[in-house]
Amino acid sequence: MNRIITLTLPGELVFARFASETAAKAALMLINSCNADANDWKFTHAFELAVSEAFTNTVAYAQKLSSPQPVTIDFIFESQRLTVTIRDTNAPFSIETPAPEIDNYPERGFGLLLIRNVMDTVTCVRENGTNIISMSKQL
Amino acid sequence: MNRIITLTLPGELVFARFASETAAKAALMLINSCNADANDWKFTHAFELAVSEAFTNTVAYAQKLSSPQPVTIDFIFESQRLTVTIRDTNAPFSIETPAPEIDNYPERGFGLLLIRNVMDTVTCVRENGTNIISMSKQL
Amino acid sequence: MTISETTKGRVTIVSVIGTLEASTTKELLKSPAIIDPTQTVVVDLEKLNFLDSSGLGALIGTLRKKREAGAETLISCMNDRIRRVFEITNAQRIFHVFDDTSAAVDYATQLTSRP
Amino acid sequence: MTISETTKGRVTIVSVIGTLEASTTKELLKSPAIIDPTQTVVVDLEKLNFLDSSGLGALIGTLRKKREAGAETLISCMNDRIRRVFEITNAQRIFHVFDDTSAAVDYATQLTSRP
Ligand SMILES: Nc1ncnc2c1ncn2[C@@H]1O[C@H](COP(=O)(O)OP(=O)(O)O)[C@@H](O)[C@H]1O
Ligand SMILES: Nc1ncnc2c1ncn2[C@@H]1O[C@H](COP(=O)(O)OP(=O)(O)O)[C@@H](O)[C@H]1O
Repeated sequence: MNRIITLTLPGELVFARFASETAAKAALMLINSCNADANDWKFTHAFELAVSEAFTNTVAYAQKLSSPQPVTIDFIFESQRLTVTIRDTNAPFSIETPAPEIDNYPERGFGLLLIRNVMDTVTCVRENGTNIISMSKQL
Repeated sequence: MNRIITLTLPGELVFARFASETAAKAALMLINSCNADANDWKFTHAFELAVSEAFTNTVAYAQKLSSPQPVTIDFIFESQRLTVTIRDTNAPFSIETPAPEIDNYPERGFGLLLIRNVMDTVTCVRENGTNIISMSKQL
Repeated sequence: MTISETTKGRVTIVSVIGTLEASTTKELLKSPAIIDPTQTVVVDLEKLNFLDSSGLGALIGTLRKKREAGAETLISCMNDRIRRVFEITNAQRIFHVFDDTSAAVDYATQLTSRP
Repeated sequence: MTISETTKGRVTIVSVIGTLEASTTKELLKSPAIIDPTQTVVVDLEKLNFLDSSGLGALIGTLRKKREAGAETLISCMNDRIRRVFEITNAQRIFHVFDDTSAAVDYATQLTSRP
């Protein structure tokens, strides 16, 4: 049976850490439920980092409305796999956007690179004006 | 502006700790946002304990359905106050149910007592077959 | 949540590490020194960082079974968060509670050497 | 997230404690030794337990401003989680990274005493 945790947060940067800590906890739960090696910090950290990046982007590139819109994050547990899905109604973008050249001292542009590197599978589909970002990793 | 965090978890006891840790984190966020004394462990612990009790009850006294129903928890931030609301479709019960006499070595019956003691205000309203438990505490 | 048992003469120290709530009490109740009703135990809570009423219920049930069999359940090293649960429920009235595990072991050893 | 600054001769050690992400980078950027572009700093990350691309961006911006002013930003004591971010982004190529803060301070002191 698949299990789902859904977290809805105010769309404000101050809640990014709440999102990323929850992601780390979800990853740890999957590790425990599979009796997998909890010392494999890379799995937990992958979700902590990817959710921090994705949540921050969702908030940072939100349309400027009078008040920030809530952001909903789904954590889907399959037998050995955790998938995180975040939706937003921002402008479309490519999940493959390349990172900038480090030698130019860029102060941004590394979020999607980090997500792609720490996850097994990352997709972003556009559906009815919504970006659906899915990030998934096998234990 | 009020802020709301909503967490939906599978209605299984193994997720009780997820719920109570999230409650502790929400309490800590309120403390930080108010620049209140983060060393006041009692505020954080009150939410951790009350949510552990309320979530466990919601799951333990759920109607036996083929598969457990999701449980939704709302955390509502007001200026100096945090309110947690949990809903279930269980049988009605009284939030004032007295605890048993300790000298009889009772193995249960302390959950609501603990909730009432650590919170400022606790209510349980029955609406259209739903119990709405609200637990609230001022910083 | 992890349980470790250490034997000191006739007394067993049961250290509970982590959290004791609805989903973890069964671990405690599977522990050999807890199962055996005649075994006097000191439950060392120094590394317990969370206890709720389900966890407390498991400790009270253990106490009752052991007392019925003439043995004891002593508690040591509660932190403030655990103590709060004992105080609200009045559980500190039925348990022998010690700040220090070795003092609890000494006391338990005396109890078990009574005729 | 907390920043503490310690002066060692011409070098300031900036210790970053907690997490460095979108909502906390402004704290770092308000720190006097970070603001002053001519001040060479060793950023001690021993007690940093989380860094994301926003935090890294703040470190890179600091490095750029200081290099433009002839000063340096050195990094010490990254844990594995922080190192992973530096490696994926190639940031370890533009920063001087040290395992040990005092080695970083020694190196920075030599840099600042060049004519
Ligand atoms: N959720 C999003 N909504 C809209 N645009 C996005 C989103 N995520 C990423 N982008 C676009 O992709 C670009 C690259 O994102 P990223 O690698 O995270 O770097 P950064 O956000 O630091 O610029 C962003 O500059 C933005 O234009
Ligand atoms: N969410 C709930 N749904 C249905 N009944 C409940 C709920 N919460 C509490 N109760 C009722 O109130 C009683 C007292 O609850 P509590 O003090 O938590 O003790 P315990 O659950 O250990 O019996 C329970 O035995 C149950 O009958």
